[in-house]
Amino acid sequence: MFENIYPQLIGLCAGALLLTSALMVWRHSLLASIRLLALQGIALAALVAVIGIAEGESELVLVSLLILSVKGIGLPWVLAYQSKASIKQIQESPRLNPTAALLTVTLLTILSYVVVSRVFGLGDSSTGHAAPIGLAMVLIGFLLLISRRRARSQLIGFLLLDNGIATITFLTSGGVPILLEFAFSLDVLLVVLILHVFAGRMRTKFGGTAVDQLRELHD
Amino acid sequence: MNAVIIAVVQVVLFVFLAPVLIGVIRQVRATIEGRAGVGIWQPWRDVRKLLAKNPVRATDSSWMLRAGPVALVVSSLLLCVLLPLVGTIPFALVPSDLFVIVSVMLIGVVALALVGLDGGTAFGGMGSSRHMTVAALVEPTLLLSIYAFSIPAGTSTLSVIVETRLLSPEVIISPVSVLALVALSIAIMAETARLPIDNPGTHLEVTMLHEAMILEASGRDLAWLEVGSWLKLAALLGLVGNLAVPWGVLTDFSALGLAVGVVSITVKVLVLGVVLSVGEIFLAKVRLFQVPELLAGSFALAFLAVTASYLVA
Amino acid sequence: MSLILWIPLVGPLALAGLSLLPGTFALRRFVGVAASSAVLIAGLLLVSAVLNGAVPETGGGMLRADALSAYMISVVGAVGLIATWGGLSSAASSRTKDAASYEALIALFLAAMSLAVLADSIGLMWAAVEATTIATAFLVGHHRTGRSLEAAWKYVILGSVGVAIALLGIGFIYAASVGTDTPTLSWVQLSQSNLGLDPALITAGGALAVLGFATKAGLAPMHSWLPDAHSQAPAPVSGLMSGVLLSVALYAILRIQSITDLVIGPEFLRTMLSVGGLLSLLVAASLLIRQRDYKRMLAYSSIEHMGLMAIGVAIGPAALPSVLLYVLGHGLIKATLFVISGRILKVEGTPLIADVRALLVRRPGLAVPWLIAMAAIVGFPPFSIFFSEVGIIMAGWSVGLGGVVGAALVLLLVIFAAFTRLTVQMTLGPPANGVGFTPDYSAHGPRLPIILALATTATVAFVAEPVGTLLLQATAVLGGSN
Amino acid sequence: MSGIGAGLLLQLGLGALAVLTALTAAPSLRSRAVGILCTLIAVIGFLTGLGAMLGATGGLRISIALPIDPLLLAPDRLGGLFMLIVSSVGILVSLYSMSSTHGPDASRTAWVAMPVFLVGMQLVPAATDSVSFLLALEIMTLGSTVLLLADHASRATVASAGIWYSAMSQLSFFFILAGFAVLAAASGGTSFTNLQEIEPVPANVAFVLLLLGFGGKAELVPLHVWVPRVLPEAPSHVSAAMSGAMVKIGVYGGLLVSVRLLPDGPAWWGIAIMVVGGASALYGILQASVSSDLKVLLAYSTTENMGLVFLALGASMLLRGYDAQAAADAALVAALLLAVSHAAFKSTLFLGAGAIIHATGERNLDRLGGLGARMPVTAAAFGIASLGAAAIPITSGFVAEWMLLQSLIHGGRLDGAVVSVAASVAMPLAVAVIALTAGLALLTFVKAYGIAFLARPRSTEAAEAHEVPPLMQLSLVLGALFVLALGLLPGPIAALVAQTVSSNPSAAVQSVGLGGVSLPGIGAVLDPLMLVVLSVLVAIPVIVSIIVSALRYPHRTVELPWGGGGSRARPRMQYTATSYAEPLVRVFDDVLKPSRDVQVTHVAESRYLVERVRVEQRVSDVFETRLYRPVLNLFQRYGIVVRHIANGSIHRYLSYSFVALLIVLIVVSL
Repeated sequence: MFENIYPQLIGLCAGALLLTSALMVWRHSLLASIRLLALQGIALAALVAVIGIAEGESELVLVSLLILSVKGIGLPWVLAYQSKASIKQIQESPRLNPTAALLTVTLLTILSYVVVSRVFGLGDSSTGHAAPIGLAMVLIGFLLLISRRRARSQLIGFLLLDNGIATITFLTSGGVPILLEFAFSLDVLLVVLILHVFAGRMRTKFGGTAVDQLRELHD
Repeated sequence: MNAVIIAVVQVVLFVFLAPVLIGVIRQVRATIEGRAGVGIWQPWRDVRKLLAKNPVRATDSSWMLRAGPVALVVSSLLLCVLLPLVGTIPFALVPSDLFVIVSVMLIGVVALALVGLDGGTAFGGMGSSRHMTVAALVEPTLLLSIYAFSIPAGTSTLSVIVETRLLSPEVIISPVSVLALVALSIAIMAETARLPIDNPGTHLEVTMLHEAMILEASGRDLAWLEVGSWLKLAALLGLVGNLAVPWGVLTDFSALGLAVGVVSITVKVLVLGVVLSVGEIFLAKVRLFQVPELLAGSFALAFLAVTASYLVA
Repeated sequence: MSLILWIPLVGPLALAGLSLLPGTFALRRFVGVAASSAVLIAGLLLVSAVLNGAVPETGGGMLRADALSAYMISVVGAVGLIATWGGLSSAASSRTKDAASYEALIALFLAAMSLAVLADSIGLMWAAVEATTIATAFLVGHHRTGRSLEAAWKYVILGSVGVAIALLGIGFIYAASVGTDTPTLSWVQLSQSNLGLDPALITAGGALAVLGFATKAGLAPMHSWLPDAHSQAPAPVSGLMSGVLLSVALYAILRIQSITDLVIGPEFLRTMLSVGGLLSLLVAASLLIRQRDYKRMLAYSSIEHMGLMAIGVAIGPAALPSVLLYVLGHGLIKATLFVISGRILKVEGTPLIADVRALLVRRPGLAVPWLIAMAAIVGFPPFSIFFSEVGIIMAGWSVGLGGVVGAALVLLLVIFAAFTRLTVQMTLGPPANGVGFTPDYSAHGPRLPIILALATTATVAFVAEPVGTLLLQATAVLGGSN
Repeated sequence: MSGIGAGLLLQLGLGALAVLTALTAAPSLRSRAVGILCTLIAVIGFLTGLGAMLGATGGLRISIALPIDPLLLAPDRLGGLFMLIVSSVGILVSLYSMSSTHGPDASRTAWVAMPVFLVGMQLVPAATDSVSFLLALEIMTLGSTVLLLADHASRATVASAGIWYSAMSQLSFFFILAGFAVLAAASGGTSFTNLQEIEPVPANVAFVLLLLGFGGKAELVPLHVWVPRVLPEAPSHVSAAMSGAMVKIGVYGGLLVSVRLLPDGPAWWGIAIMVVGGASALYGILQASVSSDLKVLLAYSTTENMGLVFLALGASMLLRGYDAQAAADAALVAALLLAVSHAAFKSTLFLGAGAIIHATGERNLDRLGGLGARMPVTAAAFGIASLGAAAIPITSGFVAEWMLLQSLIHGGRLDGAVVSVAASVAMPLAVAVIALTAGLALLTFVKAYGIAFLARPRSTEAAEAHEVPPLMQLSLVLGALFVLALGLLPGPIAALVAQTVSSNPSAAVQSVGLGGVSLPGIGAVLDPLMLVVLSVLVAIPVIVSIIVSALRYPHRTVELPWGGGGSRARPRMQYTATSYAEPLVRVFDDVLKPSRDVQVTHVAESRYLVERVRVEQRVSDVFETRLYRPVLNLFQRYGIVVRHIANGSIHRYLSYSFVALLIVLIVVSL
């Protein structure tokens, strides 16, 4: 019974991931982005859980719980850790207008399909079909990094990129050994914390977190 | 041994001949110009007079003012020793190699230039500067014409060259040889400060080269300087004569041959002197900064001579 | 034997903890020195072990020290020692809270780099490399000025994004190993020739991993963080980053290369690394011509040298001994230069080349070592960088990369000229204010580390035994049969 | 260990000792102590080189950490010869510097660099593999750079000279490195000895690269631009060492390539070398002849002499190609003799210039004059060396040029038949170039000697000059004696030199008569001593008569005998060096492109009366202004524009990474 809905489930999760990524590019409100990020974390955790159940690996289920706690709840909470009132006002004014951005998103998605098809060969496995989504998320995350002006929006981009990588690794190789998975998550967590601290310092020093005012160091 | 005898004869002959040559040149010129002239022995008298005066020297002048004239004379005398004028029997170890001869001549040039500078006046420096410039620009013509002469003989040893021309006269009138001879003559005119490069007659600062250098010299210094340049002129004219008309030069030693050689070279030199002075009457001195053009022309001749002798022969 | 492997990890961590304890002001300033000495000693022990044919292993095969790792860990220790010792802070300044965290982070940084070179697993190594970013983030931002904050932000974002790309690549490689029946991330197993890994995956994985680690190695076009971070970090930190962090990333690239060469042959990475190396040289040359800041000048010189090393890696086994020798020479000299630059910055109070004039007349105590180290870094003998460069160039022609090497030489000439000009502007010439000054002969800090570093680089190239053997063994580890 | 090896090791040891002494000795003792050690180093080098030149084998093996052939220092005969040349100059310079150095020239740094420079220079010819060659070369460059910069604190020009010098040396170093790399790649080893046959393409590439590299070391056009800046700015004993010895390393490299590494190349190699050499000779002497700065003059004349050496080298390659063996050997020996004699006279000239500076503090000929009476020894030495530079008989320069000319005029045809059109055009052109060069050299050195040492002093400094200390005089005299010895006994020396390059030396040159030289293959003989004897013989009567008349009519000395007609002829009305060269400047206006500016100040009352006319004429190096400057300015502008790639925007930096990522992705999926 599970076997025949398994592909649908995979497809669903992957679709959710891609959708959330695209929405992140579209929406400019920081709060919305953070919420989307949380959704994406949950979707990723679900994906891992599905794969784990399908492969019958209890280890993967553990991992999915880890992901849920870190990506789904922990990081978004950290990002949103601020009086909701102030965070509502924060509107991103991106360097790239939404239409162009969304068009780029589609292009990047197509590119990732091409690449993955060449690298993995379009195997009949549903995971193989879903894998391009991960690469697309990586590229979209990069796009966010390039196009967002605010520190924490860049942070979100970075996290999106990271989710993408996680998605790919899970879809292609059923995840790396559990110990390393911990290490990776820890690293990401620390990086995000550090960036968060820096963003705080930035606000105290420059009275704002607009990254593109960091132009003092140049040749 | 024979070489020594010939050398001695040549030196003695030319020491006697050189002033006479100058006298002849001046006398011919005077006669053609309709002046009485002073006779061909005047240079002798001048030298004797100068030798019998106390030279006047500047306090700042160095030993160069004394040594320079000697060096000039010695270099000219060496020319008389080395060149095949009377006979073509060279020394074993110092054959009359044309490159050596040219550089021996250059010793005299340098000595004269330094004497000019040593005077410590504007004139001396000016003359010396112009003199050296001309000498520098003449060098290529000189060496290339030598090169051209050396090709048929297969050596740069002058006595051999003269002998080859003696044995096979058709070489002489070959275009190559004619070109080379003309180039060499122009070079020699420049080296010996004759018209059209320099005017030995005047003391006008715009024209002076040679005279400007010896302006500060006096007494025996001046005398030796004059003698030196006269000897040089005579010897080089003798060379041209033997290259153009090698007959009469002594090739294997004999008393009679020696006499013939002496007479023939005397005649050649004096005839050339007459030709020279006649020519100089119809020539005007060119401007200093047209001299390079003249020399460039002669260089072109010499270069043509060499390459032609390769590609024709 | 295998316990030695734990020293460079546990030692620094313990010292880091110590420095965080209250009431350790007196000892605190020596934490960095002690940590790097621990690493150095462990490295030398491992080297001797390796030279005796042993390959220490522990932690269930997670930690492993073959010739290459042993060499790298000693380099980390040596350079760390020079940088920390040379930048030893004054007793007074070490009483603050900042100083504690500073020393602790230095120790942490050393531990992370040691782990990176000792790990026998790409994954663990990746984690360690990322850990170095985490450890150095606050070190770069140590001064808490706006500029250092900016540098730190750029460093962390660019660095971790790059390393994330590497992670993607590693994921592909792992996928390839999953494709075979033995899923693994261990060097030793991945670099067995009979594994039958999927070429397409390895190509993609290798390319992405190299691209990612190239970011940490400061290769163009991923280099952008480097000049800012190096110019803003405290001098010892800049020395450590430029001296070894870059090389550790290069070590990662070497390991990846040893895997891909077996599966898809050297051509692909050779092209990629040649392009990267030449680009780095080009960037360094272009931005050195009219450089204004002497710490940035040193940073770009690091990019240049990493570029040349990358070309050496591209050339392959024929050049690898030179590259490894290069790592040591460049590390020591660059650490020295950064230490001295820190002292110049302290006494002159300006990072601008235009404001530092006639240093040789005014401050011989700083200018003389500065000039000697400069001579060493531009590749004058007897310093070992000369031999490394000559070795790489010669090897390049012998494997048919003549075009690449030739282009590299052209760029190196531009770099040399620019470098000479800038150095001369700083040090030589008559003092501006004419008379009325007394030459300052003090070195403004410990002299011994600088002398040690210069002496080592001047002599190491002539020590055929054991250095030569070690380099050969390390090359052999990477599948080179030179 | 063989004698050669011991000698090399001893040089290294003494070098280290000298460095230590320089670091530790008290300033008062430093110059003496280190100077003596440097002399020792040079003497050891001299002996080692002599041994190697006479065929002693053996060497020194240094193993390094890289897996390439170990460094091997084992000079062959040719290397020995050049070791000899270099170290002879080293002896002169060390002796001289002991008493000449003072102030910054005698600083600790300078004295540390001196032995390094000497040892490096003496070890280059000993190298028998490319890596040790490059090693010694770079050590030499390092030492000379430091020495050059000795005086940086007092003159700002020194620093820029240093930049030029190091950049240009690095350029030639890279050329040489690349050339050796090509050779090593083709022959599978860095050692010179096991070079097997190399196919044409890499051989051509290597030849061009090495020619450029060594041409730069040998100050050939157009890589000579550092010369007129560096040699004048360096302390004089250093310029003497650079021009007398270091430049010979470039010549050695040229010979190494053409004789040992890449023999029997195609004809165009020889022609290329001849063209480069000829151009350098002409351009160098032209610049020298119009220069009024004594040391700049000497610097450019170095370019000229090296040009002649390479001209001879190229001619010999060309002739060997047409197997005109005798002429080829003669040309090669001529090249070596030119190098040897240049080492002798040019180092003496630079030391003499140093003496002048030491005595007057003046380098500018226009402010010198009348030094002959004030510094007789210097004047004599400088004079003899100038004769050598002007290639006047009985000096070293003459023999060499004579031999070169002989080989050229006999090279055109082989037993009656023209060897080739190329040769029959190249040879006359070469002769013409040599001739013009010789003529201009004559003028140059007449000017240098005459203006500096003759006539009346043109400045108070010159008027108050005094002779230099004895040690400096000693080395000057030694140098002059070298010049004379080489000129008077060319036979034995030429025979000795021929052994180093010719398989069958006795066929190339033989020693005849009183140290005379003969070229059997050509049939030309030259015996300077006989020439001297002859001239003495003819001189005797002249001298006698002069003495007689001097006794009878003693000369009078007055302040100003004729004054060229005027009674107010002041010293500053004399011809200066600038005015001396004026005709040449006009003749070669198109080549030299001089910049003149004439300022005429009129008297206030009338514009027809002139109060003062000020003429300034500057002759700059055409290659620098027309070739190097534009390129450098281009680089500067580029350097400013390109800053935008690092404009500080993190978004831009991220997009670099992003684009790189996309490119990689696309590439892997292709």
